[in-house]
Amino acid sequence: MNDIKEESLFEAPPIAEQERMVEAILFASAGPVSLPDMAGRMPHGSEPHIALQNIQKRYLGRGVEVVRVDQAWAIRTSADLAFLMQRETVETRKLSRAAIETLAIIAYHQPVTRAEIEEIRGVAVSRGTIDQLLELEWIKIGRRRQTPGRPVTFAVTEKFLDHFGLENARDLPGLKELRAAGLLENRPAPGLDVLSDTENDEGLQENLFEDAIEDLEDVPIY
Amino acid sequence: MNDIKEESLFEAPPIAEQERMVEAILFASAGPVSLPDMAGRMPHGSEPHIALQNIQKRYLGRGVEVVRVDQAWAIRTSADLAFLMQRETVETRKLSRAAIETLAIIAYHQPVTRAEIEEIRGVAVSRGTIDQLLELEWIKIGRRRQTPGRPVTFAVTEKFLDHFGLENARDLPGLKELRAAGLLENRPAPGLDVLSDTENDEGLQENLFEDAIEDLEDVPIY
Amino acid sequence: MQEELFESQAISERMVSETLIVDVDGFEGPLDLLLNLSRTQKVDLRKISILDLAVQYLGFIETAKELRIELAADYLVMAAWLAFLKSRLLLPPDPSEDGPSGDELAAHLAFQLERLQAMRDTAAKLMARDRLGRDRFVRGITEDMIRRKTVHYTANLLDLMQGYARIRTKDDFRPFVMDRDSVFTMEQALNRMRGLIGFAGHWTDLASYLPDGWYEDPKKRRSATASTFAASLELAKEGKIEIRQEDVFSPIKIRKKVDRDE
Repeated sequence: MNDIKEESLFEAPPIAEQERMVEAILFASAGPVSLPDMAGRMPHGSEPHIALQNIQKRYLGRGVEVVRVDQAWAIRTSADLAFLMQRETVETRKLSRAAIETLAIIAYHQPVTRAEIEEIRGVAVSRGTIDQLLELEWIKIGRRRQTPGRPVTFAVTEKFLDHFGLENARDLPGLKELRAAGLLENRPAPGLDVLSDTENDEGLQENLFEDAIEDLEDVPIY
Repeated sequence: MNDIKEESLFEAPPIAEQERMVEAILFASAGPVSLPDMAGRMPHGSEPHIALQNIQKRYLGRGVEVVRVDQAWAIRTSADLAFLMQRETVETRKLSRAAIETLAIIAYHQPVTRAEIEEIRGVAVSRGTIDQLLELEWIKIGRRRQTPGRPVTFAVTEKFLDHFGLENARDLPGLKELRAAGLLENRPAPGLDVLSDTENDEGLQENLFEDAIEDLEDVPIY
Repeated sequence: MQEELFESQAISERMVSETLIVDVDGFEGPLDLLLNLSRTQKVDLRKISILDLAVQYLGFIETAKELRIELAADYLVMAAWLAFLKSRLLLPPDPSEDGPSGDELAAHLAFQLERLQAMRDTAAKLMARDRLGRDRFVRGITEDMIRRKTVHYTANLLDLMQGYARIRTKDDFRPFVMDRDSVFTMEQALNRMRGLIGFAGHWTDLASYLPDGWYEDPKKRRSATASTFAASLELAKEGKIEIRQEDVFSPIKIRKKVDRDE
């Protein structure tokens, strides 16, 4: 190797050697390199354009290719292999309890405002929980309630129905059914019964999913 | 190309295609890439070690080389072309004589405690020396020695091997000769048990290049 | 570096023979100094005369003392040890004496010197290798791997119904469960105070006796304050503590009642 270097002071190194040089220069440079730049770095008399052509051919169909960028040259990953440069991981996580409860309330009481959700749950609903459900596209923002402050309401989506295997939200089991299925403690507090069952089953059911019906003219009476 | 990707869900891509992928991965990374890492990025069923062997042959005598660094692989420019690269040369802070000696002692005696380094050099090792080597990421803190005081040990890193162009710690220049001459032994001073405790001796010999030995057993040599 | 300082043997030889230009700063400890002195012997380190070396070292230290150069302690420790070694090597071995022989000690020192020299040689070899960033180069244009993480959240109809049922039954339970989360009973307060009162030699604010975690929530604080106060009255009645309030609404303070007060 040393011989070549010393000889090169007088005559250009063999073209195979020049190819090696161009290869190394293109590999190690932080940006594209122009031909004059290459020539300036290579021994006197070198012809980087010929070496470059050879290298370009050599890399044809390989995992990387020699590409022209403006007036300069660079080695780049072949476009079809770009997928190797990203890693996609999929993780399955159980929805948090807060999110499940919020979703359930929206499903049973839609269209429902955030304040109403909080009243039913008895705790504040974090912005993150709502965002998460929106992101999952299981809930959507419905129209605003015609009450002071005009709060937005939430309702479930088609995607929600798909995911939970429901034809429509009316298919959700009512409180009576939940109780019959043993999912509700069979010890209703006095007074609560009226509120939850009767209203839910009739008054609420009527207005329920009004958004889905897109009955925009009708202002619900709440 | 798309066909190949889709098929790959069911069977590994042809070896020529795998070669392209390994090539692209190695070109894209500045640091060495391990086989499991490659396999993780390539389609299921790929065998990067075979592809790698082919690629290594393909680049033999070229301007860049495929080199092994411990359990990982990287592409580096050929050392004989260094004269082309003045521009890329990174000026490393000149290491002090103490740092160089300490580095060599850690490399040849690893895992080694600070007390052992001091025993060999006959002088205290300053905090700054160790810090400098740690900062360069040429040495790392290994596990503690199971002797009184449970001192930490030091060992060299993959980055050290990469920097000095070593496949693994067994390739250190003159290692065999030094070992044969008994110069890597931690020989206790006669009658001076306090200075170099005999317990150290046992632990050291046992742990010496244990990693390298493990490698030998577990991993095929490519 | 040291190599340059002692490039040729001639220089180091002169150093020793010409009553020495003592420069301890140039050496990295006594072992380094010994290694440099050993170069004057022009022999393989394995065949070195430790006795000669000890004499040279002691001579060096002697000169340094004459020149009133302050020597680090480890140089003097080494000098003392070499003086001891010298006597062992010169005198015929005493069979009644325990411990390693002079030859054993000398052999070990020779080993240490050889080992240090070996490490220096390999260090030089190591640094002379084709190094990354100087002789071999990494890829200039790198492509970082982009990591994209997709999280799938799952929930089924049962989760949903159970969730809803949980909310609806939460209220149902209220009348049946005594909610005592925020109540700190007087028994609890009394137990706590009895444990702590032994340490209260000085007047201390009663509020500082509230248990940890009962400050933030107003409900809890109220309950804890009331029970702690009641407990303090109880303790005062028992004659265990004294209690005082300097002014209306000012902090109530208590302290242990000491015998001499009675």
